[in-house]
Formats: sequence, structure tokens, C-alpha cells
Amino acid sequence: MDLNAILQWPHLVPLICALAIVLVLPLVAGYIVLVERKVMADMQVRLGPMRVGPHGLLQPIADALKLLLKEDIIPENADRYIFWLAPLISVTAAMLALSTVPIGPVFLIADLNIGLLFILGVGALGIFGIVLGGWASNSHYSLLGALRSAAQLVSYETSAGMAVVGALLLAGTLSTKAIVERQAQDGVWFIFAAPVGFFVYLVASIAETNRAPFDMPEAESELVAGYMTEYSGFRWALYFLAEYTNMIVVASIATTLFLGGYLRPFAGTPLFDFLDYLPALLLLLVAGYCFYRVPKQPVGVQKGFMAVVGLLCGGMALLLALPAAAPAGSLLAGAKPGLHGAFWFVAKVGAYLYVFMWLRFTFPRYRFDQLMRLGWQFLLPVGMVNLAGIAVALALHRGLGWGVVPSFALTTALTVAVAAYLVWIGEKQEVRKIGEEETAGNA
Amino acid sequence: MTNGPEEKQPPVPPQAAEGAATPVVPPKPAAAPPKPPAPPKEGPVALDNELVKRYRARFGEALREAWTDRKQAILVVSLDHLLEAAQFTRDDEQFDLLTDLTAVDWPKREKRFDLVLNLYSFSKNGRLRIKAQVGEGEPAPSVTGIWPTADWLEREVYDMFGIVFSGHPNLKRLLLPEEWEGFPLRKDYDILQQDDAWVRENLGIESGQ
Amino acid sequence: MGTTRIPGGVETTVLGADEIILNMGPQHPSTHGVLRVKLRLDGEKVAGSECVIGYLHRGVEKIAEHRNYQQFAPYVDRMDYIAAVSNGLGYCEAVEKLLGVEAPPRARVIRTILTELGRIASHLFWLGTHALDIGALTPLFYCLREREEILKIYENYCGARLTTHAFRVGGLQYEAYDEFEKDVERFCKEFDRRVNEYEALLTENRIWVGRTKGIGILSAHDAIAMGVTGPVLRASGVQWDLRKAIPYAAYDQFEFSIPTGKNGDTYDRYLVRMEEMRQSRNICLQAIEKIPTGPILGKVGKVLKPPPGEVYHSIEAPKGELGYYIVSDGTTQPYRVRIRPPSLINLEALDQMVRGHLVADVVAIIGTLDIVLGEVDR
Amino acid sequence: MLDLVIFYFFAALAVVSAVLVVTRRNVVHSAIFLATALLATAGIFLSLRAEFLFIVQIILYTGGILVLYVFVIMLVNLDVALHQVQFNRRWYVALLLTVLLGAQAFAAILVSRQSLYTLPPAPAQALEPNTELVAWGLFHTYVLPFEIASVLLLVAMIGGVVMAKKRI
Repeated sequence: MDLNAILQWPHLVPLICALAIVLVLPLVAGYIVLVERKVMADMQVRLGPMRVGPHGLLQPIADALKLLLKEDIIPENADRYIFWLAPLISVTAAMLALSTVPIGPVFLIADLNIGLLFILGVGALGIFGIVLGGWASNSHYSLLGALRSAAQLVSYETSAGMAVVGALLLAGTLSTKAIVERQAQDGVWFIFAAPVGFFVYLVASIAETNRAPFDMPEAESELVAGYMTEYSGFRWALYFLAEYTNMIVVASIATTLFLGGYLRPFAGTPLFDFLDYLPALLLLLVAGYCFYRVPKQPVGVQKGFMAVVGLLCGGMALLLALPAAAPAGSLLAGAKPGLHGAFWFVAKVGAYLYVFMWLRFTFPRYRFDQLMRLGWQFLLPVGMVNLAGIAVALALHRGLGWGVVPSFALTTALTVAVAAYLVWIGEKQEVRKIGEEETAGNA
Repeated sequence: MTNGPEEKQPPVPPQAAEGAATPVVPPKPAAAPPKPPAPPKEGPVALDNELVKRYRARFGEALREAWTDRKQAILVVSLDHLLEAAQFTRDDEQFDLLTDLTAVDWPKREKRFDLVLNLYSFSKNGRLRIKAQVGEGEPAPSVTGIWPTADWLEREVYDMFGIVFSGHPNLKRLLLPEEWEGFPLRKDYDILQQDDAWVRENLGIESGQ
Repeated sequence: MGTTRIPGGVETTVLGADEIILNMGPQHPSTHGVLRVKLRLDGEKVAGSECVIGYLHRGVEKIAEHRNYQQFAPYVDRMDYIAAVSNGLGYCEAVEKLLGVEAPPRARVIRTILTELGRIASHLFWLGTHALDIGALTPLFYCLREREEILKIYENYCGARLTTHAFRVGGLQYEAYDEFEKDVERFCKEFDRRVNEYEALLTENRIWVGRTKGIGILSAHDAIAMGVTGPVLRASGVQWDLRKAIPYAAYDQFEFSIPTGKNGDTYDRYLVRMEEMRQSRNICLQAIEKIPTGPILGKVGKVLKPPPGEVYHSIEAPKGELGYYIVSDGTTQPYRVRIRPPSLINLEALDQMVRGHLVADVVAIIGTLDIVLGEVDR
Repeated sequence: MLDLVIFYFFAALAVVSAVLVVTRRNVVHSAIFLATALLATAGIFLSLRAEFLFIVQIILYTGGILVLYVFVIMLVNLDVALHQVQFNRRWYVALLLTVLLGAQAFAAILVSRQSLYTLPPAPAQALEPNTELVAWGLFHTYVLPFEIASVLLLVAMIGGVVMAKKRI
């Protein structure tokens, strides 16, 4: 069998991608944790992990090993089978959801024509893992955490759904790849057409992934670790993996729907073609910094590892630079959309995740009822109004022949006004509630 | 007059200067100008000011004694009238803050415990100490109905001295385990002593020492 | 909530169908040590609570009866270890009162400075952990950064950071070190900006306000009935601070105001403590300007033998009124030492404050009471 | 061939888990098997290339309704059911009904056997994206019945809220 036939095999790329997801994702999740810790440390005037590997670069691996070697405890009165099954459900659902995410025009497991629905639907199955895990642990903390989680996920899924549907109206298709292509055609990322929708999705996605300030189910200071309280070792790691995979999933959806997916900024404008060199330059900078740090490492092994990291970054820079510089039509230039697409996609997902972390270290935690109120009384109405607004804008544009900018500007302004009104109403309610409590206390 | 160490103190004529105008005297202790060390007479001084007169008028013989010690007013009432006196102190004399409630053990005395209530009045900015003597096994009236804060304080006294408070809503040990034997702050409870059986059973060690 | 409120106690009502008992602690991340709270929950609403304490009971009051007056001084540092200096101040002043001596002016001013620094350190620690309980991770680290500066001053002064044992009966243990004023001044100058920084993170934050406003309301009347003192009482609108009401140490020489709250909720307690930190800083700045010269130790003998009698002396510790009731029988050992721990008595109000709130609020309320279990249990 | 294997796999899974749903005593186990049965059905839809139905099955039944079931099960303590006899004496009535229902279904298959087998198999690749087909059917061809059904559901929903909430 010759090479060409293998390359032409339609299942080759999906297979590679699937393998990559299953095998590499734990590593990626581990490094996201490391990045999170580093970001947190930076915001909290400290250094974060520094011991394992240079600048703590091997920390995720050490953590994974530790988790694997930990004692696996199943509580005595737990439902053993469900206890065992629950984390698996969570992880499987999260990973399945990744299968229709277009990491680049090529790197895609399945281009279903219901792609986005698939991500949403399968992703939501993860809730079973959480609820069942919480129930099977036979502990109040776990059960309360699980119930909170279920309620929270169901509530915010509706808001997220509204935001997603808004963007889908713009795209006119459910296929993830086609959505991105549509943004390329229109020459605008949907975040600019539906900024309110993006905001709603941002908030809802944080809540859906149970991240601070919405990390009710695992509010450490109240419910210890929520549904994960009784879990330890590898099973706990699976939950953790599911959580971070879910973060990647929601970030991918946001990237695909609102941030132009794998498109370069100003993809259609030749004037900005120099941006093609940006990825390579960035990585080169990182590589340079790594080499600069090499002599400062304390031990030989660490020096070596730092150099390897530098080399890896350098290699990737080369990989990204060559297609950009190669003459059009050559084999290398043919690889450009794929490689650069992947870079931009990962960069956008990373930026989205950074916002997650930033919020987490800045805000206190919502209380459960406040979170519910925010979801149902603010986010959902705003999402609906946003959806209606987009529909109206499209009707104005397509039906009445208005310009794109005025029609969208008008509806967006209206949506923002409604949102502001809702905030005002909420504020008033809050004040009244406090007043009532006071009088009740005095009576 | 059987009152522990205070016995030794000979009765002294009523202190006139500070006690009369403001009934309770927690005079500004560290007053602004650092006075030359001419400390006032330390130790108990019998007290007979307006406040005491009011108490005497109200309770008569039930007010056993009144004196100041380090310029702090102390009243001793009989145990039967403690509750009444407490009510009077809070409502009429406006000592609305029960700062502290504790006990002192005088094992050689006939009634071995002193129940000590430290009170503070916001309106007078003054303190008052009310004492009552409690014998072993004799129930003391609970003042939780007057100052709710007495709840835990009485539980602690019960915990440490074994004084039972009648009318307390939830009298059980506060700091020590429920099943503990003995009352550690009594003078006959040695500092090395502990409930060995409890320690053995619940902690699984031979001795806490 | 028609049930009679019996603070601290739990009614023996039959559990309703929807009621569960949730046990918080003694090993729980937000009970600040080994506090155990048994919560009776109606759904997620708290229907009642009972505190189980004593896990850290060391019998400090019993130990006191078997040590002489000086030997016992270091023990009190182990009660409220977050603000150990205050404990020492209260004890030393109480014994001084018992003896009828006074610390020299220089000692009193330095005591004031160190105690106020201790108050700032304690409030900082409270702020960090309280914010952490409510889910804000970051303020803790900023607070600890500032607290570290204070601990460094302590370390330079007496060699210890936490349980300082900085004072002794009759004055000070050590003379202030050369750079003392400069260090305190540098810290105070810097600190003002830092407090503003914390306030920028929290005071106007919608989530923070939402989590703390209207939570754990304690009216002035209830607060006095429950005997709570310190910032908790002041947040309920009672302008009462022992530093002003019955001045001790050198507080009568300095200008400062007593911040009070209005609603007596968690948010007001937060604001009161933030303002107290600023006031403490003011006191420190004033105090370093006029540290008098002179001896640091008054005329006390090597052996302390107070005449028989008793004394109650209390100071405004960061947590509230810290009182010492000492009975002397004329020997070198106290006959009885009773410590009035502010944390214990403030904690007693917990039951009243948590009723009708959610579990999440219980955590906020425990945080806002600012208890130290070392002091609660002694 | 592969299609057939996939079909039988999912069909067997659906039937077996459906049986387990009613035989398990533990309600949560039943719920899990119900989820499995629903997912297996979704799998059959997918093998028929009815992608939209497949995902609707998952989102609505598994992700929506079943989550609610599980939610309720967790809230209500159902330990009692564990100790109860689940098949009571009237089992023969149920059996009779089941047999009748089965016979009816079987008869229907027999009668329509002719027409079922004469339908030409749909060419998989030639199908239009069936999301659009479904949308066309719902919002164009059968828009009136669809709207009527929607209003009915809305009424039911409001009724449910009113009944559940004591005080609005």
C-alpha cells in the first residue's frame, strides 16, 4: 500500500484526532492546571509551583503519578458500581463532545451537520456523572453538591442555548465547520454582530463548567468538595479531567461560534497577511526565553529539560514559519491552513480560558440562590431578547434592505438597554428583600 | 462573715471620695497624667454609696456584703435572691451587659463556691460585680432568662465546677466531653488528674500525659 | 421562625420530613480550626445550629493556678494566637492592677503601638480568611503580605513572630530596637494604600455585597443581650470601644474614632473592621511621634506577691472585650484566673445569626465573627 | 453488513436495559438502565442517519427528562421501594395485556409486511441534511398542528408551575 493511499484514506485524520484527544487530553488538562496555578500565583504575588522541573514544568506529571499511586477509597456504604461508573460517564461525555470541534479546517473528527447540537447534547450528559457520583458516595456533602450541580447546569444550559441559537441564526447552519466558514465569508466574527450573545454565553459557560464565581457544587468552604468529596486518587483525577475537558469544550464552542474558530484575525484582508508570521515569532520568543533561562537552572537535569522545551518551541516555530513563507501552491503551503488554523484556534481557546482564570481569582463566590436568580431572571431574559434582536436585525437587513451596521447597532443597543433595565430591577428587588428581613427581625 | 481571704480585712469606714457621686467606680484607670506611684490602698474596702443603699432598700438582708476592691464595686447577695437581684440590676440599674459569669472555689468554706457575675452598664460606663455563695450540690438559679449570653457561661461553670443551674435550657458540658468524670477547676482536682477511663476508651491511649 | 430562640441551644424538636442534620467540622475548611457546628437544615435553609467546642481545650485557667504570675504570662499568648500581643497586654495590666503598680509611660506607649499593630495583623488575617470563605481567593495573599511586615517588626522586637510574649508585668520585656519607629512608620505609610487596594477588590464588588449585605443581622439589642463585643457589637450600631470608654495603656493620649455600622450585617462588620485598621494605623503613626523616654519597667519585685483580693481588667482585643478576672490569696500564684474570651461569647451568637440563612451564609457568618478556636476553647 | 451488526447491537442493548429498568429494585439503577435504553435507541436513529432525531433523543430524553427524574429520585428518599415486593398478585393481568399488545404489534407487522419490504432503501448519501427536512416539515407543511401542540404544551407548563408553586 503506498503512502498516498494511506493519506487519502478518509478515516485517517479523524482517527489521529480521536487518538490525540484520548491520549493527549489528560496531558493538556494537566498543563492547563499548571498554567492556572501559575496565573493564580502571578495574581497573588507569589511564584506557584517551582520545584518539579524548571519553573514547575513537570508538575502535572508528578501530580498525575501521585494521583495514580494514591489509595483508591470507596466509602463503605457507597453504591460500588455507580461510584465506579460515575466518573467514567463524566469523562466520556466530555471527550465525546470534543469530537465535532473543528480545531482546524482539517483537524476534525466528524463534521456532522448537527455538529453544534451534538456538542451541547453530549456535553450535557456529563451531569449524570456528577449526580450519580454525588448520590453513590452516600454523603450529605456529596449529595448536596450533586444536586446543586444538576440544578445549576440545567439552569444555565438554557441561557447558553439562547446565546448559541442567536449565533446560529447568523450562521444558518449547525455544522461547526460551516459556521466558521460562514464567518470567513461574512468577514466578521459573530462576537461583533452579537456582543450581548457572547457575553451571555461567557457567563453561562462559566456557570456550566462550575467554575468560580459559580463554583457552587464544589464550594470548598461550604461543601468541602461537593460531589467529589468522597472520591480520591484516580477516580478523582477523572472528575478533574472531565472538568477541564468541559472547559475546553465550552471554550471551543465560544471560539467556533463567536471568535471565528480557526480563522486568523482579518483573515480576508491581504493587508494583514503579515499576521501569518506572528505565530512563528511568538513561539520563537518563547523558545528564546527558554534558552535564556537554561543557564539559570540549578541542576543539570533541569538545564537539559529547559533546553528541550526551548527546542520544542523552536521546532514548532519552524513548523509554522515554513508554510507561511513557502511559495503558494507548494506542498508546504498546502499545510498552512491546517497548521495555522490549529494555532489560532488554540490561541483563542487559551485566551478564553485565561478569562476564566482571571475571573476566578478576582471574584468572590455567588451564593446558590443568587446564582439561580442571575440565571433565570437576568441571563435567560437577556439571551431571549438578544435572540429576538438578532432575528429582527436579520429581517431588517435581508427583508427591508437596511445596512448591516445600522440594523445590528440598533438591535444591540436595544438589547443592552433591556439588560440594563433588568439589572436595575434586580437591584431594587435586592434592596426590598433586605428591608423586609430587617423588619422581620425587629418584629 | 465567712468570706475567704477577705475575712482578714478589718472593716473600714465607707469610702467617700469616689464612690458617692458615680455609683460604680471603674474610674479611668490609667489616667492621663502619669501620676507618681502613690497607689491607693489595695485590697477590699467596705462600700456604702447610693447604689448599695438602693440595693439594701430593695433586698435588705439578702444583700450580704458590699465592698470595693481595687476600686471595683462588689456586691454579695444570697443565692435565693440572686435571680431577683439580677433582674433588678439589669432593669433598674441598667447593667445591660453580662460581661462574664464564672465561679471561684473555696473548698474550706461552708458554701464552697463563689458565683461571680461581672456586669457592665453602657449608660453609666461602669462595672459591677455580683457574687453569690453556692454550696456543693446546691442548685443555683440560671440567669439565662435575663442575660441570654449566660447560656454558655453557665454551661462552662457547670463543666468546670459542677455547679448545677436550675432553669437552664440546655445544661451540659461545654468544653469537656459529655461523659467526662470530674470537674477540673475545683481545687481538689489535681492538675495532672484526668478521666483516665474516658481517655483510654475514646482516644485509645493509656494516658494523656 | 416562630420557635423561641434559645441561643446556643438546640430545641429538641422532632425532625421534619425535609430536615437533615449537616455536620460541619471539626475538620472543615471554613470553620477556622476545630469548631464543629451541627446544622439542622430545612432544605438548604438553616433551621437551627449547635456548636460543639472544646477540641482545643488545654485548661489554661487550671494551669494558671499552678504557675506564678510571671510564669503564666507566656501561656496567654497561646489563646488568641492571631493577636497574641493583646492577650499579653490584658494579662499584664490586670496583674499590675492587682499589684497596684503602673507601667512607666514609655512602656505604655510602646505597648499601645505593638497592640495596635497586632490589631491590624488580626484584622488582616480575618479579612483574608473571610474573603477566602466567600470564595475570593486572592485577598488572602495580599493580606498575608502585609501581615508579614508586622510579624517582622515583632520578630525584630522580641525574636518571636506569633506568640510574642512581648510584655511583662510592670512594663516591657525588651527595649524597642533602634529602627523600631522607622519600621512602624514605613509600614503605616505603605499600609494606607494597601487598605484602599483591598477595598477596591471587595467593597463595591457586586458579588461581595450580595454575599454579605443582609446576612447574619444582629440588632443592637440582641447584640448586647448576647454579650457580643468588639467589631461585631460596633457594627450593630453601638459605639462602644473599651479604648475610649475605659482607657488603658496609652490610648487616652491619641486621637482616633470608633467606626460603627448601621444594619449589623456581615457587610457592616466588614466595613467596621476595615475602618478599624485605618484607625489603628493612625494611632500607630501618632504614637511613634511621641514615645516618651524613660524606663521601660516599673517598680515591681522579682517575686510578684499581690495582696489578697481580686480584680477584673479588660481590654479591647481585636476580637472584642478580653477580660481577666484574677483572684489573689496573697501568694505568688494566682488563686484563680478567669479569662473572658471574646471569641467564645461572640460565637455564642452564631445560632441566632444563622437561622433562616443558607449553608453558604453560615460560612460567611462564622467568618465574620472572627473567632480563634485557641481562645474559644482555651 | 456493518449496519446490521450495529443495529442488532443497539437493539439488544435497548431491549435488555429496558427489561432491567423494570426488574431492578434500586431506583437509581433503574434510571441508569433507562438512560442506556434511551441512548441505544438514539444509536439506532444514528445508524438510520436520522441525525437530528438522534441528538434530539439525547438532549430531550437523556439530558433533559432523565436528569429531572434522577433529580427527583435524589430528593425523595426511595429506600422504601427496596424492601417492597414489586410484582404483586395481579401480574397475570399485566401478562395478558402484554401478550395482547405484542400480538397487535405482530399483526401490524404481518399486515404491512408487503409494503414495508417494497420500499426502496433510501440512498444514504443522497439524503438532504435532515435537520432542514425536519424544520421544513414542522414550520411549513404542518405548521398549524405544530403550533397547536406548542400552545397546548405551554398551557400545561403554566398549569404545572401554578400547581407546584403555592405562592406566586
